Amino acid sequence: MLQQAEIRRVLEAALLASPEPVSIQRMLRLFGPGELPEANPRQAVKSALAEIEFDLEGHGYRLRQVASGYRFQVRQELSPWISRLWEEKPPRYSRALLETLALIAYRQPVTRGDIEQVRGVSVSPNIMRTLLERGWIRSVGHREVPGRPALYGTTNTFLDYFDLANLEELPPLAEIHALITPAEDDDGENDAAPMAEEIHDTFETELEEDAESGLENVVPLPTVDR
Amino acid sequence: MLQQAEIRRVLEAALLASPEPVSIQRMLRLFGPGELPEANPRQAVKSALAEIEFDLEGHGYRLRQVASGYRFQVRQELSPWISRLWEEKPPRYSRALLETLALIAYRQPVTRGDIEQVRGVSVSPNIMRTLLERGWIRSVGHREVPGRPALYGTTNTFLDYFDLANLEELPPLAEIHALITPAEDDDGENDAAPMAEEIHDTFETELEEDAESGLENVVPLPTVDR
Amino acid sequence: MSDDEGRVTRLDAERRKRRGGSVVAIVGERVVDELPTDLYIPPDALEVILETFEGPLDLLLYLIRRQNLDILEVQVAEITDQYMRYIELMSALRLTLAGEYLAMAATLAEIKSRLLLPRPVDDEDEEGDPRAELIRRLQEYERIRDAAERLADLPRLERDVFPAGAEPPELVTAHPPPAVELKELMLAMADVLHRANLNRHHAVQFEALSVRERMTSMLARVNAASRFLPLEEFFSPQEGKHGIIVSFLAVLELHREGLIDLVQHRAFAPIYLRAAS
Repeated sequence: MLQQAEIRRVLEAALLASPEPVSIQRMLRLFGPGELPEANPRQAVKSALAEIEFDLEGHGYRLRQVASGYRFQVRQELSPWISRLWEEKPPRYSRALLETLALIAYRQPVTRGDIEQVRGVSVSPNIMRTLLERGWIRSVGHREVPGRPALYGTTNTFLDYFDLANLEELPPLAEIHALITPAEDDDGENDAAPMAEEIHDTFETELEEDAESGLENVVPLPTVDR
Repeated sequence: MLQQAEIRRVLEAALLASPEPVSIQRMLRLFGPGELPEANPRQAVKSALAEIEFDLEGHGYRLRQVASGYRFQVRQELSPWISRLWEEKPPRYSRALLETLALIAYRQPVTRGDIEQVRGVSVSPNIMRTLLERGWIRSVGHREVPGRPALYGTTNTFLDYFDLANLEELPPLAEIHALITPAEDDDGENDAAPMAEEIHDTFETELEEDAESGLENVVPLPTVDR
Repeated sequence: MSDDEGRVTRLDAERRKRRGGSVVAIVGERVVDELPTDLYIPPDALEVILETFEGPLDLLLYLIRRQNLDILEVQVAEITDQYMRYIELMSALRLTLAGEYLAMAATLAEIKSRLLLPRPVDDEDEEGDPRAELIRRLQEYERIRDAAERLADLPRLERDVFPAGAEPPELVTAHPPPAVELKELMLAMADVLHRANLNRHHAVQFEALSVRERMTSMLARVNAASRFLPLEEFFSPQEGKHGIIVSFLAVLELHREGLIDLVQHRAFAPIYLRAAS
């Protein structure tokens, strides 16, 4: 069996050598029979990762868990220096693309028709193609209505790209004020917004809390018409 | 002016973020005016690099100077583990090969003809070659009939691989018969085929019972007629 | 999500502009601070402004927010008039005007006319407000628009997040042979035995037919041969017990039917057979 220090060395080397995030599953497969403690190999890997993370305190990079696994990444506060390594500007995305992506992320699974309904304009095929080519969205099935339109959802590649571990980490959607109750605070900012119910398990709990605290004006999200 | 520790953090981040080696020249350009000691900026960078190198003692990667600059590199001795990141999953053996191996293990010594007789189909020479190359079977003699076919048996390598001390440790055929008993009333369907897990569990339990009872319940195989 | 302060993105700027901030558009070197109320705008500047709208809902939201109104307090008549003027401008500038803009104009006009009509007193609930559906759509779109802005602000690869990597070592290419577990071997054996059992059943079932078949082939051999053939030539050990029994039955049957002659010179001597003469 390998020493804990040995396991750490292998893991940090693997994290650096791999061009994409490494899942625990894949880390476990790096070791041969008998190299990890048989009782709980996963635990051994996890505690080695915890040690690695701890040791990087004060260094220029850190261990981060994103959707498809773990990766080392440069600390955010060093970005101003590090971005000087690249001459080219990072790609920019149009509002149309970002709105489409946001709809797919928050309302998945959705069809192109759903997206058009909310945005009020037709979705250009180019946008869908770009999103598919970047691997950010994928077709997850079809809605059983005439024409069987494709349903889209986001991928782990999308989450990895935006430095997210899961959909719950997406910024919360804004709150909606009911028409009958004039909004108390209407400065146009949407700060204390609850999570969208589709993406957050605790939404119902929060609703209950809201009801208790007298915040009567939280209404359920309007659903995308089908 | 940045602290020495700050300079180190920026440099290690840059070395890790850059896809290619980073020259001292390029490192110097990462810093804004006044961030490096004006007297000898190059010296500041170099001593930060020396510190980084020193600190990586005992880690899975190290700082290395190559022609076009510096880069981090995973230590060569970790190659056996790291290589597994790119390893394809090993293919699986065919049903035919496993059945052939099982027959040789339980019915040794046997000829290829014997195996074909029981399996009802011919045994491909590839299968025999694979088993011979893997060192799991060997020719132990010839049957004195026309053509003098080779008789095969298993090897110590076979026993070692399956973690058996000797052939008696193979699960007795009684258990295997027990597995197929449900199908004995036989409508020609294999529907009652138990799951692998269940089978495994059955084996273990029954193996223990066997050990206690001195393997009394071993039933003779249906013999292959010669 | 860690610190994202200090990062100013294009969308930040855009958001500021929408929420009554300073910059509306930059045309060449000139910064256009506000949409002139008299609607006289240098045509190329207006084009830039109008083109930034992502559709009728986006334009409507802009008009509402420009008056610092809450969506819920929309003055439909007022907004409709403004909207129409923008639409006219857009078509005057020959901007490709999506059909959705015109559809929205029709919707607004309809709501406006319904609001002008006297309403029954008891029709006070939300259902009765013709603005309800429009407001619902505006709110829904605004949420997604805000979500898109936040998405754009998230730290992301290529811009804010830089994954760390190092040169991998020289790889050892190993092609591990397939792994086999003992239980797989057991399963394979179980299958073989199971199939062997099935075969036995079938053999018994089709025995009669086998005998007929064997008789035919034996007869063919006997007839082709111009001499006596030793009986044991018809018994092949490879065929196993069943085969031998089938052959034996076939010989008896052929003899009974008078198709062959059996010859034995003395007791325990080899038996020969030949075609019946």
